[in-house]
Amino acid sequence: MADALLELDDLAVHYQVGSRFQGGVKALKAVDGITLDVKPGECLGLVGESGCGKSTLALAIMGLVAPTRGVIRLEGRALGARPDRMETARTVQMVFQDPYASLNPRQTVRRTLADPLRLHGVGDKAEIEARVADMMARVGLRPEHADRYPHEFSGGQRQRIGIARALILRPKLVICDEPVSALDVSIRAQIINLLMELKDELGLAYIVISHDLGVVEHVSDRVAVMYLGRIVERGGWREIFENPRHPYTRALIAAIPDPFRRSAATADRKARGEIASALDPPPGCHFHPRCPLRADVCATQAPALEPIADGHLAACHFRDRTG
Amino acid sequence: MLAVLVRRLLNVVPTIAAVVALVFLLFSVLPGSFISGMNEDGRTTIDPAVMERMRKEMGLDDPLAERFVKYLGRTAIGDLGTSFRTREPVTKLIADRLWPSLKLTFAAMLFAIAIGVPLGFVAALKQGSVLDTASMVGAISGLSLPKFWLGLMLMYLFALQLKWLPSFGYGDGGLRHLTLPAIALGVSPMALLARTTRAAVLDVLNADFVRTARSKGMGESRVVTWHVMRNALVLVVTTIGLQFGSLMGQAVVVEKLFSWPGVGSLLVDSVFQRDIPAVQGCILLIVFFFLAINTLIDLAYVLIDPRIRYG
Amino acid sequence: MTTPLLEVRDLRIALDAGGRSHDAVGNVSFSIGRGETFGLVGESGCGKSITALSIMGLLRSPLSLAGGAIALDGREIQDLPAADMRRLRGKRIAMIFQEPMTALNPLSPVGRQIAEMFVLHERASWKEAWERAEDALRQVRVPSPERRVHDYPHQLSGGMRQRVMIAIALACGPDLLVADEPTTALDVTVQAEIVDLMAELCAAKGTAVLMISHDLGLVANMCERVAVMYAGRIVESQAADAIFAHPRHPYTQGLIGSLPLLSARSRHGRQKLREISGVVPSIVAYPPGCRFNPRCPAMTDICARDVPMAESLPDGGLVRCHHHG
Amino acid sequence: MKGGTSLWVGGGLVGLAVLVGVLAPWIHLTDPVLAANLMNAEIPPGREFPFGTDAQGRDIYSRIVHGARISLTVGVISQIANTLIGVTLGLTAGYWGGWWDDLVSGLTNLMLAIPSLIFALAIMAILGPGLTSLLIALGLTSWSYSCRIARAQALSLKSQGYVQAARILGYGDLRIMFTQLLPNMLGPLIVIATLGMGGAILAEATLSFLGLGIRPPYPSWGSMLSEARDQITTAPWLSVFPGLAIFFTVLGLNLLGDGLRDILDPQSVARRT
Amino acid sequence: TPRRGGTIRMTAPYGASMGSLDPHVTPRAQDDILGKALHRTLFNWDSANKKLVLELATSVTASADGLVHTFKLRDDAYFHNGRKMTADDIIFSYTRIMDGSKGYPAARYIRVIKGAVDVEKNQAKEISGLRKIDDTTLEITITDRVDPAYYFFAGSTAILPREEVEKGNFAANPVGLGPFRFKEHIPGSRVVATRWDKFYKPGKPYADTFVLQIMAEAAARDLAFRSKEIDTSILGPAQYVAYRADPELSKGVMEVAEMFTRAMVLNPSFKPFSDKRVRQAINHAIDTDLIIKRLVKDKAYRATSWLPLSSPAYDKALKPYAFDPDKAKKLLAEAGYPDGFEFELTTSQNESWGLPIVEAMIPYLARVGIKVKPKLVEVTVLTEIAMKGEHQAYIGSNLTGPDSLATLRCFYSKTPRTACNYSSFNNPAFDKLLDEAAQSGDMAKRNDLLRQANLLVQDEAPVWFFNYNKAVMAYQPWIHGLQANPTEITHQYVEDIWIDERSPAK
Ligand SMILES: Nc1ncnc2c1ncn2[C@@H]1O[C@H](COP(=O)(O)OP(=O)(O)OP(=O)(O)O)[C@@H](O)[C@H]1O
Ligand SMILES: Nc1ncnc2c1ncn2[C@@H]1O[C@H](COP(=O)(O)OP(=O)(O)OP(=O)(O)O)[C@@H](O)[C@H]1O
Ligand SMILES: [Mg+2]
Ligand SMILES: [Mg+2]
Repeated sequence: MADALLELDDLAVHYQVGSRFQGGVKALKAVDGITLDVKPGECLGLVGESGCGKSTLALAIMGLVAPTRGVIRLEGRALGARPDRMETARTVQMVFQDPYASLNPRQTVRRTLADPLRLHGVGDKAEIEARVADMMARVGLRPEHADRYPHEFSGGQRQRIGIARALILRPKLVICDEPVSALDVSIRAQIINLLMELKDELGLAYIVISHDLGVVEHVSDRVAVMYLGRIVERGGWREIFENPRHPYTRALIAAIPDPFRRSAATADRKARGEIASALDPPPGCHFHPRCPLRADVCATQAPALEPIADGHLAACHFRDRTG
Repeated sequence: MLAVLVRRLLNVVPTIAAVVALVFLLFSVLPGSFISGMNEDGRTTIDPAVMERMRKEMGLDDPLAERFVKYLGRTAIGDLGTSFRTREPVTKLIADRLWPSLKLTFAAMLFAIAIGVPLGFVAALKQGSVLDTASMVGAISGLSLPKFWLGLMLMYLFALQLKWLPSFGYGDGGLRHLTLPAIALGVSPMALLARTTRAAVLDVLNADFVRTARSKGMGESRVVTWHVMRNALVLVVTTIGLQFGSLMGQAVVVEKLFSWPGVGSLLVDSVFQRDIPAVQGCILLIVFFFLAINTLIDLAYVLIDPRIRYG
Repeated sequence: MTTPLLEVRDLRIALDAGGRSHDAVGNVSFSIGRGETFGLVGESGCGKSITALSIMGLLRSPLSLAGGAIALDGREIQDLPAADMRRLRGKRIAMIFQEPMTALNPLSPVGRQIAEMFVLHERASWKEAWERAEDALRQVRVPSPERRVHDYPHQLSGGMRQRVMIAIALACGPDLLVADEPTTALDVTVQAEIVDLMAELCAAKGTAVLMISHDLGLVANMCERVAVMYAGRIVESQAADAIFAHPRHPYTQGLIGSLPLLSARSRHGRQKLREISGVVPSIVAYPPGCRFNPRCPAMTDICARDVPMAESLPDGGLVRCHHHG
Repeated sequence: MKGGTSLWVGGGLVGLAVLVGVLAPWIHLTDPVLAANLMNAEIPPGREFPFGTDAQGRDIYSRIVHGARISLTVGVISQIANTLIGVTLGLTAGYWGGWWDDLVSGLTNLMLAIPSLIFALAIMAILGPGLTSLLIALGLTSWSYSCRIARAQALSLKSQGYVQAARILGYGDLRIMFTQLLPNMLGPLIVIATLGMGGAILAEATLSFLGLGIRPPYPSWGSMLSEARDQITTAPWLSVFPGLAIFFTVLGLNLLGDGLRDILDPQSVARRT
Repeated sequence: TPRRGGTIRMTAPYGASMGSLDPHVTPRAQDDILGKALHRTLFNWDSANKKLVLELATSVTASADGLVHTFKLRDDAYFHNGRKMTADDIIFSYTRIMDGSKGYPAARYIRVIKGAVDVEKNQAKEISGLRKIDDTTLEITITDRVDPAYYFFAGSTAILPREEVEKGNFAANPVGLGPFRFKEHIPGSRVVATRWDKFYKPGKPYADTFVLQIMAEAAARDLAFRSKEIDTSILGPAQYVAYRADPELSKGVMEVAEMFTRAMVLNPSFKPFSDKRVRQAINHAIDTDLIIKRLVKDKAYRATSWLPLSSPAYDKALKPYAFDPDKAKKLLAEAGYPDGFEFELTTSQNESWGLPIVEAMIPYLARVGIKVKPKLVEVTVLTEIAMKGEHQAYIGSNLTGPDSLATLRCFYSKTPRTACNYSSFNNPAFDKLLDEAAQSGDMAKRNDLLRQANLLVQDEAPVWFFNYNKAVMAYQPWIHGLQANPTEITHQYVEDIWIDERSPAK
């Protein structure tokens, strides 16, 4: 087993929200004790509903928000309280969800790609030129696009620029936060395919964040399912999709309308009720108010994330109950 | 409501403290002294010996820091000092002017709201029409004139030519004398309000919930009265607050022109005569008024916007 | 043959931009029977929402109805006087919008926004209307409706707000509900619930639904018949089962092939997704002929020249392609 | 009103004023100061003096032309100063947040609470009348608007993908502010500055009225207007022309600001199309 | 015959508010407009005969050495609170003015009384030179052989009733001896007073009400006057022309040569101005007559030297400096400035003796090579600068009457700069003339000496002699009894004024 590229150990990010004068300051536990690792060349899928802390996790890894507790280790080095951003930048990069907001409207593609190189000490003009051209070709942009501004591109092309920017420093790990959900349906396949090709060509590791289970199943080697700041289940993609053990995972899968199967069959697996607020999560198992398997113990004790089989863990008191 | 008030007041305290300090420092470096200020009309000669003694008497020769501390102490207990010019307490000087000043600002704002808001509303509802264009050009024109010039024109037209209204003065403080200065002062907030209202109404008209209302089968007039008005108001209220709050300060020119006995003309006079305690008092009052109005506006928000009430 | 509840014939919607008129939607025809659920899919910007708005009579400048007919129960409604149209709206045709966050008036309690329906269409007194609003909330399964009627939209979660929207739309028992992407903004698990709720209530009231979505899976799952729109035209319409099993139009085919569907990988292993090359054309630059031609793998000369006619399929569908297979 | 029309009309008026100001040395007929000839005093507009002459016998046309320079200088320089101060404070406050933000917000509230006219009055009284003092007085007192805008923009832009991307790529704070934030907030700032220029020209006139205007003898429109006010009934042309010059320039600036707002503010673009 | 009743509506044109209604507190000319209605002083200016006359006394006798003056006071003067005035009130008032801790401006006049300075310095409680003989007889001993009239006529030496002053808050409720009693004061807007029936002049005042409107804005005043809302207005040059040209308005224009001399004071500590030839050159270089005619619109009289027209020692034969640029150039060349020089001229915005005049001077001086850099300041600052001598030159207006000796003392070498010797004038010959004049008891001789001194000032040209003010007051046709007061035209004896039926204010 290769050494992990990224390790998270009990990582937590709490935001302070509210004001002193109005209802007092509260801690919003956006990420609350996550342990994960990503190995070189591997793709980790991260699913969960809106607000469960996926993006926060990504930002914490990137050093953009300070963890409240826990450790982030990159290639075995723990990131300190003031991580070396330059070093981190050359190891991990990120692709954003919204291709419209993630490109500076006042910069040409060339500047967007060349500036980081310059910043990271690639001083040689010719080399910068070459690397920009190479990266553009890899993501399927034509050389003449280099001097255009973002508004001259379609959403799919912009996302390609975003990917090129993430890869220009040759990182080892790329976090893709909802890389296709803002794109036209007919464009998504292009971007997913591109990501997969680049992964193989450059030997990248990915964390793909998505709420689209189809996408996650398609791209991931391993999958982690998050609910209100915690991981409720993780394991290889096959285990998660074919043998989900957490009722939330099952509810997620059941909620996807399957054009080949009418929904009646899965009605009993569906979750009911609203997602609780991260500010005020239910006690015990966060999922229990919506859980079809709910029992008294769920409201009082938070289940630990424990293994079911090798590399397949679930945080449920009834993790052994199948289907 | 109470929470908002408390929070607001807590925010206001440092602002006032800063204003107090700033005003003191600004005016302690003012050239000229009140004694030479007595010679404002250039028709008075002053006895230098007297001058020296008075400087000493009023503590003007003390070190700055000492004066500052004394000043802070006095101001904190609401004592604004004694006017150099009239040798009366500044609080009395200001109290005399407060009521006319409030009358003028409120009348001007009333005018601005009564004309500006409906104008903006109609312009927005008839977007693109001649009426819209005309009222917006008019509004921008209203913003492009110096106030004193506008005031003179009003006097010329309504007092001299038409003889409808007195051209100046306080009279019995009634509407006849109030009208012209209030209009001169109210035109620019009126123009601003008309523009903000128009933009706000257009914004709301384009909001999704207005489309929802239409999809319910509601007629345009009901859409406007049930759903557009209040929402537009929320956007307009901030402008009202800012305009209203700064109006007492802007009144300086109008008061001077119309011989209106407000705080603004007292301020200008005091500046020219170097009556520093009076100047400081006036500015404090103007700032206080601004903060008070904006606190009221904050409370108004709480009343009209449930998102704040329960937020 | 009975007259369908809604019949849209040759609908054309013009968009004025920069002094020129563009054909935002053209040649759109479909019909919906009583109590039927009809799906309209297509990607962003293809004209689904404006089609829905034209049915509601809510197109506003710069968009306008440029041709075609919309018939409700056989009566053409596209040219009705404003007052008559207003009486239909909400009462007989209701609509749910995509954004539950902004579709409700933030300054008005939700109860009042429901009650307005009864006051407007059934001349109820406000008092009575408020009571009925509470019932309506109960019907859409909002917990403790007696408290919730007094809540303001910002106090409700997205799912709750969409329930309120449904309550408003169904308040007067309309014959047709136009649901424009009612769940796109919601989380998957919540979406499933809302869709179920809508289906259930409409079935109970016999309300027909025009379900608009960009999610083929969702529409196929819910609807009896589905139409696929591309660049302002309906390119294919078929029974829901058939469209997945036998997509006829190259665009539909491409779309189905390009989606990483759930459990496709477990069934078939990881395969490269089928791409649809090119990008969605902009409304100001729709290509001549078949609007899909620049991206179509089966494109020939005729595609760039002639607009394909809608052809009926043996099993009751329609397809608009020169080369449909 | 269509954004386009107001943009063109406003741009035209402002352009004209700028042109006049720039060309002043070539297009004025006589020297606005030295060519006084008391024998020509107070001649109404006519062939020899298109705008008439003032009490000193100076050609009003020449003085208006020359005044354009000074009035526009006042508008432009004071707004540049306001914008620089406002942006520096607002941008850093919005981007860094924390105590610095609290401090800047407090300062902004303070500046808002003291009406800028009164602030300017105080500064003018301290420094004495004159162009430099006027520039200081107007340039230091109304930055709160651009500061608020810059802060709000910085707050909203800093969570934009491209700013985050820049941070992830290792950009330093200053570099982010200069290359990522600043260029993208110029639109609303330009609008504010344009409107502020009109405000400054009016403020100059008002200060002149209060006796704290520009250093003589070179004329600004405001000082001309305020000098002429005693002769409104006797020699109206003395005030009509500077009045019109101010009115049209400020109107132009306001229209231009509106027009720019329409093209620079994406929200209102959406509203138009 | 004068009509009784009606309202007099006068204007206070010099500032946006009254200084104080306590006449001792304020030295401002504007406040004295009201003072003339509410208060009285021992002496008064008689405009008709152009001299100072007794007001609160019926007779005065001087001792042989001219130092002890015995006043027989009126016994029909009543304060507005109903009490009769006595010698004690005068003693009280003068003693109050000498309260050194308050620095009342009139102290400079009262100081002439023997022992006043001791009170000021807090070395005595009472002024030894004031002695009450009985209720209506007062003896005043003064320190110099001067005419006491010049010292006890200023409004700031008004006689006030002790009991009212000691109540405190006198400024809010002023009580005096004048023809009108205070009714209301709306600060910044107006003061209203009503007829005092026990006023000592029988049948006076005529009007029921006296209103003083505060209106500093000339443009607003013009509009208000034309719309008949005020009865009197002070005119500036522009309006002077317009009013004179108007067939209706021209009937109500009153002119008077006021005792103010306008001049540009040249500071000899600025090198070029230390040379008499340069100063003379400046006087020759400017076409002063033309400026007065065209710019000031004849609303002024050409100044020949320092003493104004109505001054007793004024020399009618004296010719002003001629406009002669060539001579000016020659003088400059002789003084060593053939190419001229540059100086900074401090000025206020005042339309009659400020900025506009400077602007008109600039081209003239430019023609002889002198470059003027105007420096605009507020009047307040101007005074300050003049007192400190920080200017190279400043232009201003100077009170120059009615006492010629006091007026010329501004050039006496021992007079400090702060007490009006702004040009630091120092000329032994002049000092000698002035000393002799002061010694001389003979009025004619004194005036002759002063005339010579005045001539000397002209030749030395410590200033550019500009003009003597012509004050112009416009009045409505229905107001009668106004006097042309050369000390200050706005100072009217309101008891003599009456209003006929045509007044809109009734
Ligand atoms: N800067 C912040 N300050 C306070 N709360 C925050 C902040 N950023 C995020 N949150 C809150 O933290 C929680 C997790 O947010 P996060 O953006 O990580 O969720 P997510 O899983 O990425 O959701 P989505 O799918 O909507 O992107 C949410 O409740 C969000 O409101
Ligand atoms: N008010 C409008 N002004 C200008 N263009 C408009 C307007 N409304 C819609 N359009 C244009 O008409 C076309 C169709 O829009 P429509 O909203 O119907 O798309 P849609 O299929 O509903 O897309 P989505 O899935 O994003 O909701 C789009 O190209 C859009 O840009
Ligand atoms: Mg996210
Ligand atoms: Mg849509």
